[in-house]
Amino acid sequence: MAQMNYRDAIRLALIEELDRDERVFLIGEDIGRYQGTFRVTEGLFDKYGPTRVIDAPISEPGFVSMAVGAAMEGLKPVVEMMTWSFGILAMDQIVNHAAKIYYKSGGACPVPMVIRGPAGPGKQLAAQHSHSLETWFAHSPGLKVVLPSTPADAKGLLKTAIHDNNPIIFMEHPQIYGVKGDVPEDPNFKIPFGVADVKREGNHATIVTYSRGVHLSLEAAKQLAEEGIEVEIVDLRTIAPIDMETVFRSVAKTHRAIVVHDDWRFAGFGAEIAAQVQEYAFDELDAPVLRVAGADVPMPYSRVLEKLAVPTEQDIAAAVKRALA
Amino acid sequence: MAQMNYRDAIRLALIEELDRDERVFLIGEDIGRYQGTFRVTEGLFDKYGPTRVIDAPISEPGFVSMAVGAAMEGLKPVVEMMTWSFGILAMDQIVNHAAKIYYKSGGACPVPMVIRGPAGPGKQLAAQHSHSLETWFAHSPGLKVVLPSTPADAKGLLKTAIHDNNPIIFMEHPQIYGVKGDVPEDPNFKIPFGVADVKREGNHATIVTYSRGVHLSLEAAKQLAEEGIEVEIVDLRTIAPIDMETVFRSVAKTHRAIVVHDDWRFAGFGAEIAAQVQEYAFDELDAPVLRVAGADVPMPYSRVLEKLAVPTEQDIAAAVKRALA
Amino acid sequence: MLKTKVKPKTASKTTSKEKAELIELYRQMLLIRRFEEQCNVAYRQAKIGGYLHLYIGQEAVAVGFISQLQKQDRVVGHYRDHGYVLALGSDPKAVMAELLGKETGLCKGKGGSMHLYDRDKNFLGGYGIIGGMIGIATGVAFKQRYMQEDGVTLCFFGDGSMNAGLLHECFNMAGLWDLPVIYIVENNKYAMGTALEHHSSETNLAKRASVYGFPSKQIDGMDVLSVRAEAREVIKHVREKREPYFVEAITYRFVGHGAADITDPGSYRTKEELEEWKERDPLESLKAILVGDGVISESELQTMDDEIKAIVKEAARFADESADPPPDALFEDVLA
Amino acid sequence: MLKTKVKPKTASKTTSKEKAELIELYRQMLLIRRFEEQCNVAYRQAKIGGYLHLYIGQEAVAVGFISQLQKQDRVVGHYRDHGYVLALGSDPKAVMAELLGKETGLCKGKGGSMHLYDRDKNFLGGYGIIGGMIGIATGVAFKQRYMQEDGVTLCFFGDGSMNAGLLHECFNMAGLWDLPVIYIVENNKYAMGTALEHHSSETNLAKRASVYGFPSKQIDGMDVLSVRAEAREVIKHVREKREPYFVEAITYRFVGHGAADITDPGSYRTKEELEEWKERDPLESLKAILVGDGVISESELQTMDDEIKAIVKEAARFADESADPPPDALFEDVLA
Ligand SMILES: Cc1ncc(C[n+]2csc(CCOP(=O)(O)OP(=O)(O)O)c2C)c(N)n1
Ligand SMILES: Cc1ncc(C[n+]2csc(CCOP(=O)(O)OP(=O)(O)O)c2C)c(N)n1
Ligand SMILES: [Mg+2]
Ligand SMILES: [Mg+2]
Repeated sequence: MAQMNYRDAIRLALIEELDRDERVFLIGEDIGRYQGTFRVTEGLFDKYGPTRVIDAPISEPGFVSMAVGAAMEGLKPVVEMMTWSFGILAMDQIVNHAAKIYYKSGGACPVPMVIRGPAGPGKQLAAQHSHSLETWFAHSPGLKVVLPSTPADAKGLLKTAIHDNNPIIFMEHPQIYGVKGDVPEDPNFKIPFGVADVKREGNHATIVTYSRGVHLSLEAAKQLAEEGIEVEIVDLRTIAPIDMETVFRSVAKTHRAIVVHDDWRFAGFGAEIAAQVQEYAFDELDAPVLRVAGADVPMPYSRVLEKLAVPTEQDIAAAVKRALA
Repeated sequence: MAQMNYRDAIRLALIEELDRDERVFLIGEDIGRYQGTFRVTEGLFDKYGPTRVIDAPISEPGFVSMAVGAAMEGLKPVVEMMTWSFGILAMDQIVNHAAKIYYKSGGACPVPMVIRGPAGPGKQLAAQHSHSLETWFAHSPGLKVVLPSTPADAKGLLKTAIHDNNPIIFMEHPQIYGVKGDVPEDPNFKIPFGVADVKREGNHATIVTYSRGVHLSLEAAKQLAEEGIEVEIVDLRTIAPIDMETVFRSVAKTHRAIVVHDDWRFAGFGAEIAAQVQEYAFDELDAPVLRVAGADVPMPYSRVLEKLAVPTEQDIAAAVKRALA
Repeated sequence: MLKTKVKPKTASKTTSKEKAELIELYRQMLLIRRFEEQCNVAYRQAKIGGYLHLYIGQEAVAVGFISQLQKQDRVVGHYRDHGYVLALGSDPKAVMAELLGKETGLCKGKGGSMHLYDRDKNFLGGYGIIGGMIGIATGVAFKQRYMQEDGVTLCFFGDGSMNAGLLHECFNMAGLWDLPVIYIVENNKYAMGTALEHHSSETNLAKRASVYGFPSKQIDGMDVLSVRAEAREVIKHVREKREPYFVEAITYRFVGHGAADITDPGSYRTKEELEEWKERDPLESLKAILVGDGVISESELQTMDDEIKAIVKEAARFADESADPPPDALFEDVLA
Repeated sequence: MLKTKVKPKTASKTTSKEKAELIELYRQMLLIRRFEEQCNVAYRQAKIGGYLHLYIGQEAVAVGFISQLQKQDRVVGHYRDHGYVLALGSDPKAVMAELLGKETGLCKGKGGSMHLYDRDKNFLGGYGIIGGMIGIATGVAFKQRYMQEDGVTLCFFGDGSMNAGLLHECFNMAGLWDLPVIYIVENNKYAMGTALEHHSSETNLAKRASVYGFPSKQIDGMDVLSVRAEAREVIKHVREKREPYFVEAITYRFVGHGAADITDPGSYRTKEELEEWKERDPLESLKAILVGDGVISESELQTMDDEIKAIVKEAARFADESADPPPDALFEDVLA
């Protein structure tokens, strides 16, 4: 175990995989000489050189689809999306190529690749750079979607992602790169997909969340605990595949559920959780499933407006109380 | 009133608008000399010439963003997406430009444009050409999303779309272009957005749907009626803005709701309906909201597999019975 | 009318090996022609659904190029892809079964006409999205370079793809990183119903592709001997120099854009233009040379045609009699 | 080191109108320089958040081109956009207020540095997505042609945009339909930390853009007089001939890619290279000519600088004292 931040944990996973398998290579904008916009790949260009750590032109569709072709032939590309907002340009390559080639080839051509990078608001990056896109990807069959909240999860899940034989959407959060935690240094440490992690136990209400939402929820839980309300926090970690069993188990105990995410509320991923909980745990529910999510607006630049556009601890605490009322 | 099919009703709306306003122009692949892949624009190139009816190169991002710029300066582009599956290539232009410019310019630059074309499965077009993408667009603020089910709705809603001052996602369905119905010929006939239409009344269960789902549901309703089950069918017509009032009113009467759509089930639009109904009509529900939706797989080519991948009347009837059980 | 200025070359028919090769070129083109004709029939019988794009008229391009490949090479194509797999030696039965959506098909009935795959024959897919195949092929060539192999990758697509942004992005990367990929545009003058001069600001496509730091040239795509000679040179260049190459093959399709096409000829091209190009039928040209030079006789050709018709008929029968995929197949192959 | 070969031209300073114009060019460049310096201060004070890209070093490009526009013309730019609006005459107070996210800002605080808009001054937006501005500008020029107006549209972007597929698609359409758009690439040698030769297979960008059926040229972007002379000619050409034009302005940024950039100089470019380019500072060059030729005196320039500093200070004060947008603003302007 070593203490390190989320950013360094991701880098450690990359280093271990670059060392383990020569077919693993990194590609993305400014990941090399510039050391990465969020410095996740710092030092790797010097260590592995331009063949393994490739500075790409500003051509997201181009280098993503190139990675797809390379993956079909057995390489293991790990693509950095400088931010997932730029992933919007590569939707066709991701959703209509990477995700479908295995199926349309009748199982002949797996596409083992990872696309990773930050997604989410909170840095005043305004309308065009603040997307959380997990809902779009989770909606599209053929992809796995990973959203780690802690350094250890980030490392363990990224390792699993690179070992997986499918296209993996790996979403980091710009606001938690600096968060610290214990991280296993064992290069065999991996966290399986589709296994939620209960980050806090409690009896009164279940919060279902992932990524930054976990940290917000833990904060809210502290406040609530002072008022005698004990929430259980289920960190999904991967939303495709999704571990609904853990959610249902928790709801069977608490009878209340609140979903928390940064992404827009309307037709957001919270709706899927709500729909499943009410469908499969209808009789367990003492109150409707509530959603605490991003406001349905393009992200404003203004600091004060941005704060209003994203979920806060207060919003979560208020929703929990509403569910308990 | 005139009897005409869905395709001709759309064309009629285009003709009326081309005649009314010289700022209206059509652009898309093969809409001119080739007469349109689904023949919606048949004859319009001959009638209006290459300035008003423009054959575009295969450059979806290019001509969509060009239309955005033209719209900002006061033209009224009506873009044809040959199929909405190709709209995936233009997601950035639609979601990160068209939909956000009004907001990020602080209200200075509206973007009045329509993007229309077929979306949905059923023609054995396989994995890359069979998308229903309404969920992605509904999730993205700054867009209005329209999915007409009948010729009259198609005409009335397309007129409203062209008069609107925002970017409009207008999704036709390849399987209903030939469906006939009465269509008002009055050029002032328009149907407002955000007003659902009850296509059938009933007391036992509410089916919430749109586009092809309406026709399937009407078929299912006939079968169910023979067994004494009377369903109410709410055709949303537009999913953004959405008329949840009509849905809640119906559920308050029937106490059961089933959502039907072609799009993938997981994190699909049905989840939003389910989430809202359980949240705002929790005490009205006698059973969970159920979803009848596309299978979560890339669309297979095989005719028999494709049939299994999309909702059928039987699926709907079975879901209604489950809700009533 | 845009027609190539490259003159068809005559063959050197000195050796018996060379004779056999010439006959094989003809045989492959004929197989494609007869196969496509059968597809058209099956489409009219509603056995084939969805979109069906036939390769009739363009056979020389695939056959000429693919004849020069080695086993470490790879091929990627757009949706008009039957010609590629047949030239690569895929089993016509499995191809036809795929077109009928049967479980014995190349892709178990899941891909269909636009999405053939045959890994054993080095075909890494037909793609339905304009531009898509260019990204895939660039990645396949990237792997060849990354692993320091000596293979090359052929990427076939239509003139309509020239306007896809992805092409520009991939050409730049291929040029930047010296990837061993050969981009072959089959310029058949039309993207669906839109003529080249209505979709491309520069109608000389070899010129359009000349600004990415690698060579490009125009060739006659109607003459298989000319294609083969050019292909030999281009493939050798790329295999040795390890850099991309762009080839514009001037060709023409003798059939509608898709089998469902009811506006052709007429709405976007004339019957006269079509007839004029049919005079350059790649099969007829080669046949004239072969027979004229005594490489093969008319009656031997007739025998060949009968054999090929039998192969195609057998493929049709096989496809007809094969089973549909079982219901469980729906949820298989979503994830690896 | 890639440096332009175009030689700076000296000015003809015969008339008092011309003298006033020269002084105005200098004044605008100085306003941009001082404004950007103030932005940097405000960023360090954490008053400006998000991404902040300064125009220091590149002032001659915007000022030279924009000086030649008429009121029916339009401008669209990428995210490094302060220079464009200031050259177009936007109120520095409203610009600074926008950067501080205040309700008195150009976009009510919703856009921020990367997304300035000023319709009254014909600025149709800064865009944060590489390539995005090219589509918008092409559409704006499409409207000018569609309505048969005689305006032209300037579109500014960086060398990194050359690799965006959207550029290729738009250049083709602009060439195909003869749109009156002038694409101006500010080639400052780097896209963030990636040097031109590492991102572009062809480093002569004018050549790269030469295959879409419209003219292209390289100009010296460090010398405002040279830019102005070229701009006059190019704009006249496009206004009259109604066809697109591509201009590669060779320039250099004297500051990091973004104000937060901690790797520059050092990780991707050298201090020496930076210093060498700083010797070609567009302000210093013009100043030398103006003073040398007696167009303006050193002390008049000092007065000008004092005035501009006062304007910038006033803008900073205005921005500081302006109110944040009210909470209700969050849900306003989503739909028109
Ligand atoms: C991105 C995208 N846009 C549109 C289409 C629809 N489409 C299919 S084929 C075609 C024409 C392509 O023409 P070309 O590339 O010249 O190939 P050809 O059919 O002539 O062989 C079009 C527009 C598509 N498949 N993908
Ligand atoms: C589609 C997209 N990809 C990546 C980025 C991130 N990004 C912002 S600026 C930049 C470099 C652009 O360089 P250049 O175009 O040369 O302009 P300069 O900054 O030199 O003015 C990058 C990669 C982006 N904004 N949009
Ligand atoms: Mg073609
Ligand atoms: Mg640059």
